[in-house]
Amino acid sequence: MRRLSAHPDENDKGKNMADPMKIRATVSGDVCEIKVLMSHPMETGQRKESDGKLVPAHFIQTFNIAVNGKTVIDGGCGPSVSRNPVFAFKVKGPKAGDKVTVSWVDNLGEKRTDEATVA
Amino acid sequence: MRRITALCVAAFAAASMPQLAAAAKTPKKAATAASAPAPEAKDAATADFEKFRAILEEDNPAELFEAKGEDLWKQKRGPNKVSLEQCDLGVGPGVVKGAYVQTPRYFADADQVMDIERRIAWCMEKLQGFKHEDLVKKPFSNPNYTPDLVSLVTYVAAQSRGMKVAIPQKHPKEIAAYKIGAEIFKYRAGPYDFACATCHGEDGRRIRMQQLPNLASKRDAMRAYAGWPGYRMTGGLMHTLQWRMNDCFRQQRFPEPGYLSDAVTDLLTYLGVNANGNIYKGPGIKR
Amino acid sequence: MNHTKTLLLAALLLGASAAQAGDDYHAQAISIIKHDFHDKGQATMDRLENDAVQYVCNRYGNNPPAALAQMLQAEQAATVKLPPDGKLLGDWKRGEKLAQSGTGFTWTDRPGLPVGGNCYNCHEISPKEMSFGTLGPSLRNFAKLRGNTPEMEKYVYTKIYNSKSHNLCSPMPRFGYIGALTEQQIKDLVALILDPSSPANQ
Amino acid sequence: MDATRRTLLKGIGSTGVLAAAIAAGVLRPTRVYAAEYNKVAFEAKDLAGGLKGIGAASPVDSKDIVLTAPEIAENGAVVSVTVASKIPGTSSIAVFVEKNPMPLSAHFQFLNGALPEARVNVKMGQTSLIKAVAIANGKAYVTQKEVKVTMGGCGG
Repeated sequence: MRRLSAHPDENDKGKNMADPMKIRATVSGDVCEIKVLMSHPMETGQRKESDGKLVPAHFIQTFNIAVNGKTVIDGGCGPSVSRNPVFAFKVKGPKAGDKVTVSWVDNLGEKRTDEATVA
Repeated sequence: MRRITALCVAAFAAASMPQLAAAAKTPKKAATAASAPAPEAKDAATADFEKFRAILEEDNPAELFEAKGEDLWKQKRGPNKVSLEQCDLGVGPGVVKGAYVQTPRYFADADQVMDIERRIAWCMEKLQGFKHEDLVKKPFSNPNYTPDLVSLVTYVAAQSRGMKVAIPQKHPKEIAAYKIGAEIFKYRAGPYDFACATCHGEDGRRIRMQQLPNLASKRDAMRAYAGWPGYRMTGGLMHTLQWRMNDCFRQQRFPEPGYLSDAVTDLLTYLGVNANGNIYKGPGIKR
Repeated sequence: MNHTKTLLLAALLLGASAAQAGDDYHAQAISIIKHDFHDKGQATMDRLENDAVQYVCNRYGNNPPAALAQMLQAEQAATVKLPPDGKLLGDWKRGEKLAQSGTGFTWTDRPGLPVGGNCYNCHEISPKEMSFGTLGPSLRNFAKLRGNTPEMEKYVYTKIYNSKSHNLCSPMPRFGYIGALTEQQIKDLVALILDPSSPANQ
Repeated sequence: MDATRRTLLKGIGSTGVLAAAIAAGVLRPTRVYAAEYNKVAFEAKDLAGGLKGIGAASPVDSKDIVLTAPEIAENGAVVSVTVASKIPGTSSIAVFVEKNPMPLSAHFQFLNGALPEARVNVKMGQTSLIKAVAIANGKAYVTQKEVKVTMGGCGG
């Protein structure tokens, strides 16, 4: 994980994107709602900078959600998923204390994995 | 010719001649235009927006910035390698809870009224040793960059979730900030003759589909105060009220207000005090 | 009014009004703005200076005494340059495009590029455009409701050219007077509002 | 590994060998899927190509897919879409924005107790139909809703 820099300007230029995800997993009855917020620019490759230059595509392509190591969701994304994506799912079975692991891979090969505990 | 008229006008403006006083008693309503304004009843589109507001708020990426801000607040940073945990945001050194809803306020150590962003910057300078020039160089979020101050403000604001807005009006400088803010709010100038009040001085108006809060009224001032700092869907960027004021002046076709300047703090005091008494729900999501 | 007399009166009364306590915060606000703002792009500091209309509207909270308003409105009306060919109706299709655009004059707009009419920001016009503002009156069916006589054409042209000629403290910009829109562009907007074939009148 | 999963992988195109490896127990399916991006489907320039790419070439209209999206998007950059399938055996759900340059936005596969329901925010360049596709027991179903995208703000 990239540390936040000491100098306020150092984290410029698009390198500060792989910030931690925010994962929330809450059980009600026998269903667990899993919500994931990912920090990612999701650049389509069609947006232009103010100088007219195209910003290259940069987006999450696949992600995986597992509960106690067992995959519950396999996801694929195109560049049209909104910037800083949000996903919400429902899974039957998980209990408080179970471990939820989310990982994503983007088109440039960058990856990130975060964990949370079911509440 | 123009010059003469301006002086002539000044004469009228200052005059207390009886005929003018009489004329002033039967004022023409300023907004009276060619015909009656379009009905401002809540239209279907607005109702539909509101239906989806709850989901958008539930899924608000502002949480990502809140988490980042918390990290920044607690880390030892800057040339002095200290955290911000001794920063006094007006409710005691290190106290974050409730600080957002009680600023702008007067700070004796700075002998100034400061809004939250200005105060956090002040702490970054005085406690952590950051240089002022570096803090104000690139103050606003862009697609490649979120200033640390933006994340910090988001974190601090989130710690006032569910609390009542209670911006003090005790110190003479707090009172002056409010009154000057009110005047800046009304000041018309620029090529389009716009003031803040041109768009934000009446209830129930819209620009395009966008509802315009009337910042002079209690209920609407809260609508404007609420949801900032906000995650803006346009561009997907986190912004603070400092940015909101800046971009309003851009749209107003004014020159640029200084970041963390008195002018902006005064406006934020006006807005914030008008929202006093309402419950703040934390960082929001904006169009 | 005799100019010399006016100047004298002005000087006297200005001196007197400066002492008024109520103006204190207003004066402070102006000096703070002038201190705290700076040039950016085409948005330069001279924009903060008031002309006569702005001065009076600021001074009277947009409710100037009638006599003063009338005097200044007449002066504003005198700035309106009607097209020499006498034709006020342009092409509503071009007008519709212009009405949609809200660009121009901000510090992020490149100077010299065409400026938008900004119309839909504040007005309902064509029923096909549902995203319209309500800061100004609805202009839908304007010609149907108010006719499209040559007098009405002139009224609409004048209103767009210099809104302050009808209502001194109108919130609407003075598009022709400040050089934002050209004669042809204003004609196109007049057509959008008055041409019977314009969607605004369908 | 069940039949549904095989169908889905077949749709991906270049995964024949991988699918065989999974069937033979050499690779764990989740790892394969997570690493494998369905390029054909996501890069398809039209709806038909995208549908084909996920193995849903001619989906049948179904009222058992509940698609929740706004009538008018407050901002086309963030349009909240929720899809829930009541079709028994639903193994995956995909979201398409018909008029986007690449219509397929997202495709979710539900495993190990995940209910066939998903919420995602998508970008829309203009007013368009949103299509939600559910795949159940190798068959594809679809429902749709139009979402209007309007100009907002001061336009400057």
